[in-house]
Amino acid sequence: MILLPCPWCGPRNVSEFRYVGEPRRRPDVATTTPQQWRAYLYNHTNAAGWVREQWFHRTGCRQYFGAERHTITDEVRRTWRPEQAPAGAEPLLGVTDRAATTEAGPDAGGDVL
Amino acid sequence: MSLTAVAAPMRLDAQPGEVIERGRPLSFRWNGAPRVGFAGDTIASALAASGVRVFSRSFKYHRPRGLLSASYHDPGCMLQVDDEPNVRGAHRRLRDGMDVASQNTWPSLRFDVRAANQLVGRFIGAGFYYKTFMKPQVLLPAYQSVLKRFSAGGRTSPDDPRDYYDKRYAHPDVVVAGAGPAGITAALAAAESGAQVLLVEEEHDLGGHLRWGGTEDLARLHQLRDLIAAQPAIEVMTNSVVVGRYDGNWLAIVQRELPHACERLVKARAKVLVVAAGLIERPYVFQGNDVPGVMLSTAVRRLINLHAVRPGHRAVVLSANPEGDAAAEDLARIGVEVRRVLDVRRGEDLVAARGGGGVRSVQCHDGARIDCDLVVTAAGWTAPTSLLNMAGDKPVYVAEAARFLPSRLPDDVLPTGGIAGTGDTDALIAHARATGAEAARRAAGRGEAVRIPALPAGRHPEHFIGRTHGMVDFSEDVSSKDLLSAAREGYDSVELVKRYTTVTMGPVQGKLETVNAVAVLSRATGRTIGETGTTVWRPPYAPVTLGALAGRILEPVRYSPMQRWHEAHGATPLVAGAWIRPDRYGDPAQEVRNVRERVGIIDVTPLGKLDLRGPDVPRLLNLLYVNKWSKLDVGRVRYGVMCAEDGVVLDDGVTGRLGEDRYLMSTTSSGAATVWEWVEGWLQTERPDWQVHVIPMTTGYASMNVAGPRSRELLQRVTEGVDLDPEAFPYMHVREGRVAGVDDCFMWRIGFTGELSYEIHAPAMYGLHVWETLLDVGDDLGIKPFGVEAQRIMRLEKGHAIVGQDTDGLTQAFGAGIDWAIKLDKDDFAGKPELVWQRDRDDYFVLVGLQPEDGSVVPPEASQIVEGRNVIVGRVTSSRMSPTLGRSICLGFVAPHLRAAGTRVTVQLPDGRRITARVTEQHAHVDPEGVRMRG
Amino acid sequence: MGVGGAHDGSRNGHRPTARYSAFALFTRGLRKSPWPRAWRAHDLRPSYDVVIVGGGVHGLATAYYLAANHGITDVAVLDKGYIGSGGSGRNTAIVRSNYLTPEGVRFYDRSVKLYERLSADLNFNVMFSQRGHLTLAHNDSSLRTMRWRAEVNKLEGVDSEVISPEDIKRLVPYMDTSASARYPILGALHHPPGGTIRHDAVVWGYARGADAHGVHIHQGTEVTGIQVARDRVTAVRTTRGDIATPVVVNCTAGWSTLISDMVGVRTPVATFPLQAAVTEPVKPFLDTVVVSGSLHVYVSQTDRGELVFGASVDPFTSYSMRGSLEFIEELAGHVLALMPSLSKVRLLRQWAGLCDMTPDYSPIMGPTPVEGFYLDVGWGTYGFKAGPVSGESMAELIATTKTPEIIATFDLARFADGRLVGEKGAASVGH
Amino acid sequence: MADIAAPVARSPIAPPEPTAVLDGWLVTTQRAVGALRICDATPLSKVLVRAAEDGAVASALGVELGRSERDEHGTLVVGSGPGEWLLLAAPGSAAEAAARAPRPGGEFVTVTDFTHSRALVRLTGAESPVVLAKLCAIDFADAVTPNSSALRTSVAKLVTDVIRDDLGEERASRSYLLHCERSSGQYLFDALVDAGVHHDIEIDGFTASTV
Repeated sequence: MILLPCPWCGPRNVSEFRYVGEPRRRPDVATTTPQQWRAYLYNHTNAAGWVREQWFHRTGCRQYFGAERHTITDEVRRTWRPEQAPAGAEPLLGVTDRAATTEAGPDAGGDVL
Repeated sequence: MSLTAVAAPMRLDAQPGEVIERGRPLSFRWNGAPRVGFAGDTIASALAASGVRVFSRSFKYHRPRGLLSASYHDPGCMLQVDDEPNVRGAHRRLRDGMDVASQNTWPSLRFDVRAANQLVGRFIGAGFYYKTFMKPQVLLPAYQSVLKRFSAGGRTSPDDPRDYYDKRYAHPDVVVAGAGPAGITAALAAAESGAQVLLVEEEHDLGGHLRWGGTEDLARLHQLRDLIAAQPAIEVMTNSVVVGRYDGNWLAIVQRELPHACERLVKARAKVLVVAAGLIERPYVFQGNDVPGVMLSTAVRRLINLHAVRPGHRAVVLSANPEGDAAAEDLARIGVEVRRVLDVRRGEDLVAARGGGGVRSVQCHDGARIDCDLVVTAAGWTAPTSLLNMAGDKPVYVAEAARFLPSRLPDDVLPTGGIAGTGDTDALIAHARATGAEAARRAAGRGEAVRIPALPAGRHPEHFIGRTHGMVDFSEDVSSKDLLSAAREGYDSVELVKRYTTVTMGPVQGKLETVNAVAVLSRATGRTIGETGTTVWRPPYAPVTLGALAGRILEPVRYSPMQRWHEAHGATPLVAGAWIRPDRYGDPAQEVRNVRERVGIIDVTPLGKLDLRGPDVPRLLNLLYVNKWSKLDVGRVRYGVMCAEDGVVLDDGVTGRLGEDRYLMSTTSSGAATVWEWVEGWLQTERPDWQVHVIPMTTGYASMNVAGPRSRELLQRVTEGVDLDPEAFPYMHVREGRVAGVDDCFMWRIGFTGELSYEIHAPAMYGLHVWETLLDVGDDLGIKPFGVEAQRIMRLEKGHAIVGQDTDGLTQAFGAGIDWAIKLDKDDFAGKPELVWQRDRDDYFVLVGLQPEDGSVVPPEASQIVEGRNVIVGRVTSSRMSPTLGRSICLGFVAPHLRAAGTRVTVQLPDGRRITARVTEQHAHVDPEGVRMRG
Repeated sequence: MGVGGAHDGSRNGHRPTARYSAFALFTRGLRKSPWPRAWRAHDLRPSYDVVIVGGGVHGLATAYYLAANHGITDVAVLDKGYIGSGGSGRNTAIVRSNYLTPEGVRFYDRSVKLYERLSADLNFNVMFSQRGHLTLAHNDSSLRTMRWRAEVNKLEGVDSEVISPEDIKRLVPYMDTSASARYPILGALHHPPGGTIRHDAVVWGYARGADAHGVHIHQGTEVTGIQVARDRVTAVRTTRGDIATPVVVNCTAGWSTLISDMVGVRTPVATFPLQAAVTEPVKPFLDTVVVSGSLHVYVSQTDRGELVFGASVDPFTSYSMRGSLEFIEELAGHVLALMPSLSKVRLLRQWAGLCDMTPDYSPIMGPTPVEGFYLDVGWGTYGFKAGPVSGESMAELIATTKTPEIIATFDLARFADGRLVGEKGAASVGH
Repeated sequence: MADIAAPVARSPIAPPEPTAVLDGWLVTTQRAVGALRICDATPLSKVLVRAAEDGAVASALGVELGRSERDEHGTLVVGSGPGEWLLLAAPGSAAEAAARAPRPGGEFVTVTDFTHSRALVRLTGAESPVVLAKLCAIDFADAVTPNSSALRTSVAKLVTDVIRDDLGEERASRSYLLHCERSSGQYLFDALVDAGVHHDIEIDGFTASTV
């Protein structure tokens, strides 16, 4: 269980968080092309090494934040609030599940209204 | 002669370090026959004392197996105890009344028909099954059913109860894995330096090898135990194992046989882990090394000194180290005739052991053949580096010491004791003392580094395999010959040979056999042991019950304030994710009729509800929904559909404007959590400048829908402060007032059921009161509760789609048939570009209403709509028999060329029949004009 | 042009193999004569017609079918570790074809058909046991999805049917089918042709078969770069030297992004660990494969008696294969929710593999904008079961340069074009 | 208008018999005598304040994220999230507590009566950290989470605010308030009782002194 230092709550077990993904800039809706938009929807750098990504503290402060994690060691070397993104980082995006997910688990609400 | 002595012919007189309580005899059964032992005995020691030599049969060749290590990981001693399979008989303490049985025997331990496999051994070497039964294919199942009979495991039953298992978290500064002299010393040193310490020992008592040592060892043992007892900062766990070290020094510790629990999993976030796992004695590979009576020197010393059991009468000892010499001395002391000690350090060796059910003789390197019933080997030690490997270490092989040593570890893991190097007890203790102090310092994150003295690798003969072939993996029945032939066939890396022969993959998990396997492989390939390397050690270090891993059942369950009422009134429960809801109280069709004709009430508390406050809420709604929200007046509600950025329908619901800057958004029950995170995501990261507060209110309100032509009349009897006149409170409006004496209730006029209906949201603490009052006051109007099933029927009659049922993971908004709601002239909203492109494409399946021509047939949901033999052109997403229309009704997807009203489509039913259905004008089957709900 | 024309197809030379059979086992046992190597080691050649990156079931099957079906034998299969060291040796060896989309069903059904005759084709017993496969439905919506799958399967001629809790109890007496269970079982998709296979044997069988046709298998050979000139692949750089080649096939899993990055081909892949675990053996009691999508768990029992467990991928991307405690905790909880009487069974070992997930739970197969660079990636959690059909189709694609119909929907361009495959609905747990 | 009985407020946690109505709430009159006690404190008024993390409201309330303090009215002010405060007050006093919440001009602030939306449980006794350690990964040692600490985390797999609020003379009696969304209240209560069963946990009825 890796520890993720939430910028508000401090270090917590990673199971308290939802992994959101690599932040990507949302294209301008008025001018975007299908290629640009779908790259935004689907593409990842998927790097093996240090990556910047977005997390959500689901069972804590319920805030979105950024993190820099090494995808081979899972070491987290820093985290930041949306307004404190380090230089060069893509802004955090609230568009969390850019593409809809239909995955249903025990924690999903089920199938009725 | 006492009865006990008769029953236990191999029991010795009192030994100085014995752990048995001779005053507490225990009786148990062994393969059905009564036996006795003492408290403090292990099952195996009690059996050995009673003269049992053969405990099991081996996995493949069904060779008889006796004690080997007399420890937890003794491969020959996996037993069935009552309803528990695979009990480690050489570890589990005897309890009165235990029913113990050997496992891998058929029909009996003494006479095992499958032992015939021994005769055909040369034909069924490792991997033989890959080379036969290829053709004909039909033989394979027969072969597999034969193989199944050979399964070595114990027995389970579908009726076994789920026992009490437990878990807890811990936050120690320092965890010490292993409580031999080094572990104890490290724990003491860490505690003295101010650390909170957890000391974990796999055996039942602290002390490691001191326990079966001589007078001096025992004196030291008592001294260390006294120090531990006096140290309040150390929590001691015996019969417990650190089974895993995961990222972030997250440790899994299993405590066994607790007063209240079979096992408990302790999850410890240790600041520093000290690994003091000691050393495990390694078997020697030679012909006959698995014949009962061939034992490790530690097994012999445990039997004698801990359990006062005579391991044999005439012994031959192979010794490569002082511990082997000590075993020979122990044997001599208790009167075993030590017929020869073969000293490896002087070039002496053991060639073969002979015997069937027990060893009868050995052959020595000089040709001598010696009759004996006990062969003791002390060929060397394996460092159980599993926890170090899990921490990223790649231990290096040191040939002079014939062992692996730790190489590089993270700062929060420190090895000490025998696993870290070789030395006399004083040197090891000095190392442990420094290590404990340094662990405490690192845990505190301050202070000056403590210098840890280096431990030498030590010297030990490289004595892994003899001049004959023998067993390497005792639990998997893999011999050195098997490994050799596998390497010759090309399975010549350590991982390939493991996978091909299954060496190290059995219940002992490689602890006894890994290094020997590597030694055989390196000899076969001409590489050194260091070059060959070991397999990856994977967690857990010791097997853990599923019960302990699962712990108590912690699955959150959610109830509405009225759920107990539903249960008391005969509701059939429906599990809907975390919610338990009433599916029906009786006949759903009757419930539907009652709503359509009179009035019904349903509990819809699980509907997601977000209280949205602030001046920028309309902007937020415009961004999230595909439709427009800028001009929603106070007191009005509107239906909206949300899409994800890929244009796929995410959720739907109505949102009402309660006040100038206050809105209440409802979501589907299953989408409540997702939508909340979705909304927060946009606000926190994309639009942080907007002034909106989102307050989750799903269970703050008990929600109930009062539906039916008499609903207004009913509500007039209980509502204060709201004019219910249809002119004053029309359809798609919201009002706040007092219902059933409860203030601050919201009422929405919406019509999911298609009836005149009022959705009442009452503060949840009064939910049951409002519900009971409505039923009470409405009795003469014919009010009856209805469940989720009746609501599903009515919403389908009304043609209301359910997101996730009438849409799927690829349904973009136009495909849901809600073109009227999608406003592409808005500047922006989630998923807009995709919907613009979808509109232009016009090649997608679209949701339509469907009615089978034969109204008596209800095509099951997910029936496919087909053309030709098997071209799929749609599917039924929802279907029910409509009590209102007396015919079957559906919603379904159809291909673009079939979407026009009146089109006939072919539905293939699951039973293979095909029926025709007609595409209807609207989704709604009942009252498409909405007269009833607007009434 | 196919690549077979570049060289004499038999340059690497066939060799006689020692046929495996019960009789041969017997005679060799009598004579105590050892078996020859199942595949050979070679020096790295300076050039090959085809270089396949990844010595798992996909790479080896592609090599085997290139040689066996198309006579293209000047082929090198490179693996940075040992063969089968990636996903091929880490999966839970479940084979099935009960997918949701017609194209998915057809594709995996072809794989099942190839698996059924693979032991005979390869003269290597891969122990395919078609013991049946159950996917449990714990709620209305998953029951609906099961029926959806069953209906599509039947239309494609694949044996699948929705069965009742009573039928499930008959097949699996250990299952808690009571209505009071926290996650009650409402039904299941029963797929009789599904089952398990010995995953390593598939790898070794293909390796032995490819080797017999002259394919070079290079273990311990890591690709460090791929050279591209004028949008064409020209060479592969490895830790053991450079190889000139006009064709490179990316048959890796877990690390596929890194290989694709070498030629600048962007794929919508995210790599997630997938964990699995196995228990100590207990007497066999479970004849079918049991999957619960809602509980994220699947269970089968080996002939030796071990219970093999798998789950859905980890909650966040990672290239770590270290495994986690929370995985086995959750897994055990869900297994006991299904079969409460197994609380005393002990978990013996856990491990992890890497899965390249794509947005639509379907693979990416076919050519790329870089000529000569082919993709066979994005296999998510279902790569092993597709091994034979993928090898067969990739071989056909390389030999003919025409995309076979059976993989046409899995092209890379579908993401930019907005033509996602509809497999997602069925794939909350894809086993 | 029909003749309607006066509404009685109910907690989501079923009160064991015998019961009585206290401050308008149906509560058990059971009294615990043992050292480890669990009490359904849902009748307490709960008010949520949302405002800027570092604005005038924040300074007026004066309670940081992760801390709790009693104000001069005896209201427990909890820094429950970034820009989020939870006010816990005597039963029936939500309106007063809400009215007292600071509303400086110019700042966007929301004050919501949350009483009906949450369940609240109080766990008291020296062994309470041991019970919590079975359900929650947080370190409840004094050095890490001293009295008045507040945090939101997962307890028994449920999102829960845990507020350490020791009771009695010199605050010597270790006590925790656990606060979760209402529909899971019974589940949380049952999980705590289960975790405490081998520590002789007893159910204690709500009294005014529970505040």
